[in-house]
Amino acid sequence: MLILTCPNCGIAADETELHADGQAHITRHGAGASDDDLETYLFMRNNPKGVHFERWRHVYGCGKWFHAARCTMTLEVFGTYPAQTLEPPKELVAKIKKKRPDWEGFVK
Amino acid sequence: MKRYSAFAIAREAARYHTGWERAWRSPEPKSHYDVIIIGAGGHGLATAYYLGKNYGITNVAVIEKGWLGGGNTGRNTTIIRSNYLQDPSAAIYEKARSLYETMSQDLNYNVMFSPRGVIMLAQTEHEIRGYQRTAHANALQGVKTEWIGPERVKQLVPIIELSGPRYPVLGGLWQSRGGTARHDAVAWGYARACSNMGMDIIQQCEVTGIDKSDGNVTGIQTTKGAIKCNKLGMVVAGNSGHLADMAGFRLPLESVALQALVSEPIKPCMDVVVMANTVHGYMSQSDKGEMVIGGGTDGFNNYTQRGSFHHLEETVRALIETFPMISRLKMLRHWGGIVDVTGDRSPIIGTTPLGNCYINCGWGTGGFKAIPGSGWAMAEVIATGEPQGLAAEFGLNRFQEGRFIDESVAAGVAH
Amino acid sequence: MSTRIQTGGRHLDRSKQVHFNWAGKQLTGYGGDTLASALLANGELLVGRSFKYHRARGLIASGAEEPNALVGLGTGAKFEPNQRATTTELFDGLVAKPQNAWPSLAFDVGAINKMMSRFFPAGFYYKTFIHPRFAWKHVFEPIIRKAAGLGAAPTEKDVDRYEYFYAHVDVLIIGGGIAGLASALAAGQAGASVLLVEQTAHFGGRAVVDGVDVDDEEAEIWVEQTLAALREMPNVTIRNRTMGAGVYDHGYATVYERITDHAPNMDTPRHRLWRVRAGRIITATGAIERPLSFAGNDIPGVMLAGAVRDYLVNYGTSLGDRVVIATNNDDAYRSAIALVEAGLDVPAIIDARTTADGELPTLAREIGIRVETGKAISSVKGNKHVTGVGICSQAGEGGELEEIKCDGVAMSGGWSPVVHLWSHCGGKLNWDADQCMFRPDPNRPPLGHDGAGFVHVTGTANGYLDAAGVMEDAIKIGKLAAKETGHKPKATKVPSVFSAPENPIEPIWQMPQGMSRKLQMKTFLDYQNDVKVSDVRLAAQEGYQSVEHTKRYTTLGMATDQGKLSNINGLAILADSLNAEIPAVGTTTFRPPYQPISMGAIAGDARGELFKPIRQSPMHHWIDNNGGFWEPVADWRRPYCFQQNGESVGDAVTREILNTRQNVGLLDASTLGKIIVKGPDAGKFLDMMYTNMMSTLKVGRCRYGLMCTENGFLSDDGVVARIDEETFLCHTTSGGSDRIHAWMEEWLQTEWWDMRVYTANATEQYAQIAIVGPNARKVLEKIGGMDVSADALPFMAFKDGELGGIKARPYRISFSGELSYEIAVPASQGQAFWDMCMEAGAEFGIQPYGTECLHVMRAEKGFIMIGDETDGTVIPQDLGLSWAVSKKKDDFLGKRAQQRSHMVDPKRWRLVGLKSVEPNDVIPDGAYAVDGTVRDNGVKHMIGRITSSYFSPTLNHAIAMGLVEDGPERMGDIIDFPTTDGRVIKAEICDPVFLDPEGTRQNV
Amino acid sequence: MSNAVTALNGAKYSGLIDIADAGLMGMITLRGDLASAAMAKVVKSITGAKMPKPRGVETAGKGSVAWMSPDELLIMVDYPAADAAEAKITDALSGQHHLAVNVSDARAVFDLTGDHLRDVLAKGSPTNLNPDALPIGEVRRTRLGQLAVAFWFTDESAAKLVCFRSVGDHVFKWLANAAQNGSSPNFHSDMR
Ligand SMILES: Cc1cc2nc3c(=O)[nH]c(=O)nc-3n(C[C@H](O)[C@H](O)[C@H](O)COP(=O)(O)OP(=O)(O)OC[C@H]3O[C@@H](n4cnc5c(N)ncnc54)[C@H](O)[C@@H]3O)c2cc1C
Ligand SMILES: NC(=O)c1ccc[n+]([C@@H]2O[C@H](COP(=O)([O-])OP(=O)(O)OC[C@H]3O[C@@H](n4cnc5c(N)ncnc54)[C@H](O)[C@@H]3O)[C@@H](O)[C@H]2O)c1
Ligand SMILES: Cc1cc2nc3c(=O)[nH]c(=O)nc-3n(C[C@H](O)[C@H](O)[C@H](O)COP(=O)(O)O)c2cc1C
Ligand SMILES: [Zn+2]
Repeated sequence: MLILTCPNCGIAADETELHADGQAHITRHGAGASDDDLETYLFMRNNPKGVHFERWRHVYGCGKWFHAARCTMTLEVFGTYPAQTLEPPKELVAKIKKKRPDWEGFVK
Repeated sequence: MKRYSAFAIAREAARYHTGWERAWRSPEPKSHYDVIIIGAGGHGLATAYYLGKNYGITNVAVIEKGWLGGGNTGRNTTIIRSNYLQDPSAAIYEKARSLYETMSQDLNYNVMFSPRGVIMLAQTEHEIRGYQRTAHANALQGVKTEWIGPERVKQLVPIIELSGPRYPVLGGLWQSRGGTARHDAVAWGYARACSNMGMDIIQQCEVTGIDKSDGNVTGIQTTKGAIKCNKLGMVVAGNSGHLADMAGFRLPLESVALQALVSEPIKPCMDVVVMANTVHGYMSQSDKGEMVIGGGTDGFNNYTQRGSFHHLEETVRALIETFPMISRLKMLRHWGGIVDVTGDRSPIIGTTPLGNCYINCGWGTGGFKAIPGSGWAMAEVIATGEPQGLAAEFGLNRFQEGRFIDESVAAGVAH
Repeated sequence: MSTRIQTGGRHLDRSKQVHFNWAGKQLTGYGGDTLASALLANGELLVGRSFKYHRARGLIASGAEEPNALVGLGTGAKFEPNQRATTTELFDGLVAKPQNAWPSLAFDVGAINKMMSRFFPAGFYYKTFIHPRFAWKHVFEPIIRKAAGLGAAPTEKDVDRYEYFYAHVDVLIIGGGIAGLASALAAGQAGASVLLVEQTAHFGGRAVVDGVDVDDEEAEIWVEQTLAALREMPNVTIRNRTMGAGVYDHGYATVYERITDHAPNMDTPRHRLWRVRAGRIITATGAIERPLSFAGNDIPGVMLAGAVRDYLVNYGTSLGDRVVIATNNDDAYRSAIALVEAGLDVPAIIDARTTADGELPTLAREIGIRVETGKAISSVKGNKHVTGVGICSQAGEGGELEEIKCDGVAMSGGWSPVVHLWSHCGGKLNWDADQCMFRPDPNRPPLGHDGAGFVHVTGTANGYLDAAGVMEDAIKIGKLAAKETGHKPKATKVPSVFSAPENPIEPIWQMPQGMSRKLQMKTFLDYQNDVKVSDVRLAAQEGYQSVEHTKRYTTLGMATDQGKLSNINGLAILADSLNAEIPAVGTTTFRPPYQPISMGAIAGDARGELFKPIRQSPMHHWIDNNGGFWEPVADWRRPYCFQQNGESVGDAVTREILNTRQNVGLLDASTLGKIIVKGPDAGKFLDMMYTNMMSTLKVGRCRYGLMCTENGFLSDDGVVARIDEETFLCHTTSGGSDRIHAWMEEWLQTEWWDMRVYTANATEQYAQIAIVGPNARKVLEKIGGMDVSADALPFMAFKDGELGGIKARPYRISFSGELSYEIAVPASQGQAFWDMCMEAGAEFGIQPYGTECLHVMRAEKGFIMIGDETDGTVIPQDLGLSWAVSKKKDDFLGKRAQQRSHMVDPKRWRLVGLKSVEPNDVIPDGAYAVDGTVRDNGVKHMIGRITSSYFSPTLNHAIAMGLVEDGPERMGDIIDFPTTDGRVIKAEICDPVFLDPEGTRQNV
Repeated sequence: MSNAVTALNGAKYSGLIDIADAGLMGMITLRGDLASAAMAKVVKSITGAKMPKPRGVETAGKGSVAWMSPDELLIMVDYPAADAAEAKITDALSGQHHLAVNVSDARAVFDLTGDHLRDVLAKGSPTNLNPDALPIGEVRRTRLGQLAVAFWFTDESAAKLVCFRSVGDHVFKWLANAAQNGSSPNFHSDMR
């Protein structure tokens, strides 16, 4: 039963107030995209054992989307940040690196 | 291998059962095998079994990071049915179901396949239409199913409440030869048969790397050292993404927790398996008497084999509405498994970007019932090197082509 | 024989007699009894039958760990199977009956299994019942099922209430023994908010039974004082009869409060399942005593030594007059001493250790008890109750040295910390070889959301067996938890605690050491599931060596007590069989709940009316009162039709269709989604959301639009109206409003956050009422207030104004092919407007109509319906809707996906109309068309399927829509639809627009 | 507007707490740049209240305003005043990107009073209802049972609760069930 702090409204929200929606920072490939890019966009997922960046919506709260960095093995939450960004904030990446020295770093 | 029988038990009883031999050997890995299968779940073991049985390939190792059958095969709600909508699904699940019918005899191990019948309840007009569609398709596919009305449902399941205030039971899709089997026994029976064919089942041995050369696999790295092979099959369910990562490719799937629970055992009160998909609950009663209950998946990636409690609430809530008498039963235990869910929620069986590496995954929430069919199909793919037969439509390429095998379309779910 | 004695009984209120019924007998106990203590006091030693062999079983324990004493409690709608007598408080009128025995507990037919037990070792069923094939299902399985199963299934609907409660605290403390109390005090004094829960009715745990002294007084006094102090603290909440059930990720815990189980007539919820979010959880859950593994250790009268003491001290009840003690540790001597002090006889203490010279053994000898060291129990005499024990040397193979007459055996194999809750969420254990126990490894705790450990264990649960150690540890842990949750612990004095010192335990995993397989077959590990030492050894021998395999092969620890007594003993035997160390074998996984919890509590209040919310339109009650036949549509209820005096549903639908086509009909369309999209980029945004062009829509006009997923599949449709230059109102399907609104927000927030667009879901702001039929305009003209003529309000336009004095926005849109207005009015005035329409329409033949009439009318016009013609795999092109898919736009959601090879495959099935050759033959929904060929695998080749099918009263003909291979190119062909009852229905492929293809009816 | 009715139609229940239909209330969803001066000004002129801080509710003579999300406010005025208020906002903010929608009819509003308020709400909402986590004057958008609601305390034993109109009936029944006498968990009410 996760608890995630919504960066938009500041509430530490219960998992049941949130909606999870998979991997974050996926590049949209629309009209004109190659078959490979389209397939990657729609289906291919990192699914890591370990650090994962993912999308959440505070659906029973402020209604806003945000991103979370979470470990899929321990469920530790490294941080949450607004969804309006193409990659995770630098400080967060540094913080994770410190906690998980073996982590390869953020890959899209 | 000594055969199991009532006579053998009587003989052993006389000497207080001191004479039974091991069900399977626990060998150390050899340096090379013709085929290595990663994952000693039902699918991996069945693949090995049919490699031996159908193709005579027995220089095979099945590598298991924990104890065999301890993945999802050891933690599922054991529902077996084949009334799937889409042709490729109906074909492989029906093959599996028919193999379950004779599995105890084939393996000389009682897997307790119990074709007690499965009802999928229709609780909305939409569901009625979906199931009628499936019934029509099944009739043409040669899968025996039947649409039944509420009275018949009540006859089959006397404890059901037909007129729930929210979702009355409007009928159901009934597969009389669906049912359950003893999940652990399926893994154990295959393991015993594989071991008996001379295959090595290596437990407590985790695969940590895949050795490659020129786009082919040469062997694997494990916690018990390096092992070489001519062909590699990956059959690791929830860990597929992780293994693919080691091998250097990505898969169109995500790993999430799916949960189940059992009640305390009670005397028999429900003879068939009931699935209520509108309200997300399914239930059967095991031979020991527990009500075995399955629920929904979590929305987030997770490898902990623990799920979130609120899914159990939802499931139990729904089932109490459907079976009011369970309100005063108690939950004995609940647990989770990590299931691999693909983009269209159907499995993947076939080739990979690596030449001699084959994959079988994506069974998600519903692959127990498929074990023998999947093993059969996967063995064919590995033996021939071609995605063909039952596996033909389940290749990875379907995602790029947009050729989905989507079972959710007719009010269907995968369990 | 067990009986009530004159003295003792801390929990008893001897002034209050309580009457209850056991197995049809009227018995009497005292206030404060548990069902178990009352049965014991009444000499009812035999309380159950085991699962597999139906062996006669007696009470073994006094608390949650009891495996045998499971009863059927209550009657009728309050009947509950498998209730533990030891955790059931006695109340007046309690009715309980034994389980798993037929015809009676004393004489059980199933007990025949016991005679045959040699043929039923672990896993025997995997090896037999294989032939003949059908026999498993028809012969063997039914027999096994009948024999298994414990309690009877309830038959009635539960009449009790249940509820949830969410609580946020700094520190949750589970267990109200001295450890829990001391931790609570320390954390509470530091200012942390604390919730302390104890599963039983009483606080104090073992220390008060064991004669521990705190600050030179009986522990009980300290317990009372501490409770009083805690009750004074506003930041501390205390609950008894409340069990820590499960520990989950991120500090979440389920806590099970049994509010009325001890007083079932209270008018409050029966159980309350707390969902606690705690900064830290402290488990102070004590320890559970282990049985000893000797032959006959399951015969009624064999009991845990600690339980013997509990019954004596807490309930003034003796197990028997002559109780032999069997032990491998000093603690059991406390029971011996307590029995003698109560005036009972202890013929001998059989201590398997070679020496026993600690303080307690010395005291025992001093008061005249015979102590035998290096000895073991070789057998237990008696059948339905103990009559004596045989003694042998522990080091040998079981040759009997002596028989000692007795009527009870108190055994102790040492204590296992209750580490369940620590382990639920991943806490790891270490094997403490000195104390023979698994104890929590503080370096590997369960990790919380911040990556730090969030569970602490304290007291005996943390491996401290001596009371002084418990107290010190508990205060330390209480302070630590407070500190970790941001509080400043105060310096406090640790009370001085005294309990008799103890010498070390010795690991004794079977008694005697060299017992034969034959004796092993009489030596029980898991009482409820009848798992014996021989079974575990057999599992090891057959290769089921992983502790998890052993568990599943033998069912060890899988009963309703989850192996609280048996798991450690079992894995020690397994380790021995494998020649492995105990820690190498490890434990099985601990899973919630700690003890079984009611399904009712898990479901909470969401039952009956509250099961799931039903969304109601503003006209809901009117519809309900006027013959509305409800159907669930997403979370709404919509009327399928309105039944008039006794007519059938089918007749009602026909009447509604004909009336609407001939006169005028009224439809509640309020459930349609209405989403407002506004901003300078609104047009651009909607051009991405819809397949067609929305930016070119003129103010005041409407356009039908399609939405697809990124996979190209049609997901919703609806009419879009342009309110002003920057504002659009998008209609969605009834089921789609929340989904589509969320979908729009998702794109705006997570992909195109640079677009200046705001959305709002205004679905429920409006009641939307459709007036449909040739007389529609007349009705509105009569209501008056706005010019609704064809010129003023042409087809596909809308207008703001007033109708009948109510602010209204009529849209000239039609889903039926008739002259039609959909009128949006404020929801609060929806009913008023509806009434106005009914009144004004009376002279024009107005009648309300439901969803089925709507469906048939739209099918007559060939309009698609999301969910009928679409199923998540259909693209607009399949449905002949290419006209609504813009070719001019660079991009829209789903565009690229629609270009994939499978999507442009000319063999995709496409929409056509289908007219049954036989006019009355309605093709069943979902039927597939075949061309007569059969594929290699025997499957009949399918070439299409029905998506909607109705009998059209307007055309007096069965009509259908369907997707057919090459369909649009095969107009006029007749194709076959086999039905599941073996018939074949023939239908002609035709245009899907069956009625008024020119649109003359709607465009007037 | 004499024929306007609320979804709750005057429903009342009395138990651990008193539950009452709060009647018709004018409500406007206002989205836009909450930092803009024009926004603060028009909010003030309509409600008399100042711009709320995140999660805050401000009340003054003419009405209230609640912070709903970083770009959304809920303006509360008398029911008959809502249309005019909406028009006024639209007018005042005409130059800047915003959205103002009258949602008065889309909601059901409850008045809740009584000492067991926090205990009753905590039967259905996973949010932290401790007074330090949810003080008077802060709005919480959360889940109650299976539904989205928003509530805020106006004093320690009084709160307003807003939900969608179509589920007003369900929320009422849920609250009445949770507020049955004798069923207080006494967590918030007794201990604090
Ligand atoms: C709660 C639950 C209920 C379910 N209910 C049903 C149902 O009713 N009916 C139904 O048909 N299906 C059901 N399923 C799905 C079904 O259990 C699975 O689809 C099926 O068991 C998958 O079998 P498998 O052999 O592919 O995977 P598994 O049994 O999971 O086997 C994979 C094995 O691979 C091993 N492995 C992983 N990584 C490595 C590595 N690096 N090295 C070595 N070994 C590795 C794992 O340890 C594991 O033993 C359910 C699943 C769950 C979790
Ligand atoms: N010398 C020995 O061999 C020995 C062995 C065991 C205990 N003891 C003595 O027992 C005392 C132990 O004190 P303690 O406080 O650590 O343990 P305790 O056993 O006295 O108290 C634990 C309490 O936790 C409760 N509990 C257990 N699981 C629970 C759950 N899931 N939810 C709610 N309540 C739960 C129990 O009902 C009990 O009241 C000390 O005096 C110690 O010396 C001694
Ligand atoms: C069909 C089925 C029936 C089960 N019945 C029981 C049972 O009667 N008692 C029990 O303790 N566990 C039962 N379990 C649960 C297992 O103990 C175990 O929790 C599950 O296999 C997952 O493994 P894990 O908990 O060790 O991770 C059952 C599991 C399944 C799949
Ligand atoms: Zn938020």
